[in-house]
Amino acid sequence: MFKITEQIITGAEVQQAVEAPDAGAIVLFLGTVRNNTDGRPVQHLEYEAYPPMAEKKMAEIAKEITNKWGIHHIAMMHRVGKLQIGEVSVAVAVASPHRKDGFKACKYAMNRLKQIVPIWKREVWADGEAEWVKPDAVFFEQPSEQT
Amino acid sequence: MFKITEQIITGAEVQQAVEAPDAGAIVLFLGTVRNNTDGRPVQHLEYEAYPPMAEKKMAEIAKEITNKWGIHHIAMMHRVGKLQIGEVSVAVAVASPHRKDGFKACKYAMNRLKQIVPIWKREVWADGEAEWVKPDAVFFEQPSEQT
Amino acid sequence: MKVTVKYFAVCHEMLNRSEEEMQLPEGSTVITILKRLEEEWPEIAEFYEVMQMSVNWEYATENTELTEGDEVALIPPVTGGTDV
Amino acid sequence: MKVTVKYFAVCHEMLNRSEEEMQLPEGSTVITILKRLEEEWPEIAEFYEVMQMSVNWEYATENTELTEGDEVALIPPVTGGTDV
Repeated sequence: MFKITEQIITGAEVQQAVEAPDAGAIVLFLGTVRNNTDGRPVQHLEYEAYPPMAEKKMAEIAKEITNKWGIHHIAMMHRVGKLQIGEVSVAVAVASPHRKDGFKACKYAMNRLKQIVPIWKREVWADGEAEWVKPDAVFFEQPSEQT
Repeated sequence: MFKITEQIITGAEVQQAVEAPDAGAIVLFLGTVRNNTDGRPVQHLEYEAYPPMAEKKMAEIAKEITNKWGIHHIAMMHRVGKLQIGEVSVAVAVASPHRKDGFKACKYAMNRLKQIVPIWKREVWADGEAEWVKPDAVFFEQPSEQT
Repeated sequence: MKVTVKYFAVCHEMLNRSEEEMQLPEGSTVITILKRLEEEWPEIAEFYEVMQMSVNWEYATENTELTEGDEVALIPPVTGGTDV
Repeated sequence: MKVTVKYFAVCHEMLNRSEEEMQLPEGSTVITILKRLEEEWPEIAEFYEVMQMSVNWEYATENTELTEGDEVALIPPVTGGTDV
């Protein structure tokens, strides 16, 4: 399951999407909206995506994981629209025969998602200001990883 | 939350136990009962624990994690009694400010749980035989890590 | 030929539209679109260094050739997921 | 003095009981219990190498001293969690 959604994301749904009788290890990552960024109070977040391309890129990341670790049960979801503090913005689940690979694969999926999946975050601060978030320096130093 | 339970374990309850407004990364591990062990069909599993000591050791592992990574939101649960295929035997959740530490901490918790928490597994095979599982060789080679 | 061009996030905001159709001469590449946008929004040139383009949901280069009906997008640096 | 001794998993099965009270002489240590069990179940000696003991929910050694009311347990190699 690779999905951009305006609905609330729960850990349970990504978990269910990867459950399999032959895979005894499920590793799940959930990113939630924090009440501050570097100490500055956040009112809420807004995410925008290019849905068809985002879902295509998620599926490509899953394919990379299958090639690297032989893992076949992978789910990725990302929320768009207005998100309140504490809500889940991104969820990744991986079910694998071995837990070590599961941890590696889940971490890898998150790293790649931040590199190549076309989704953008806008921070709306408690003081009313708002801005599209600029990526961290690493992004600019490694543009080749995006293509 | 550090708990030995006879009830069904869900990912949602360990997730809820660690959710915090200052921790934007939740890493969850779920171990489920597979339908086979090394190809031999499993009918069901039975887990026995020494509950007060098991919960004490889980809390000690959490303390180790706090010391290593400054992570404070940790939950560990382990089921006992008879478990059917696909049911969750163990769940670990970690909420942290940084996802890399969250992955490390969750993995560490699972490794330590298998080393020092007094819980035992009995496999009941599809052919009717049953036996208490012996730990793998690594256990015998590193007895000092248990104390 | 006619292509659709999509604008997201900061591009959407600066250009004040989320997509448009463009009529391009045969043989156009991605750079044809970039040049045209530069006339309307000169500052965009500064962003080209960090911005990417896609054609039909796949990352493209300036020299990627376009054909009738293509869906092109300006992809500002992505910041999805979580910052933790 | 009186202590409680608990048996789990394979020990529970071999000794056919999950716990018992033992009356021990003053100055007893964990090894006093192990010796007493060996009389009933000679094969247990082979397991001592891999088995651990606990006193009041904490891993102990053979030389850990016991006092009235202690809860002692034989801890076979633990196999909790998951085998994946």
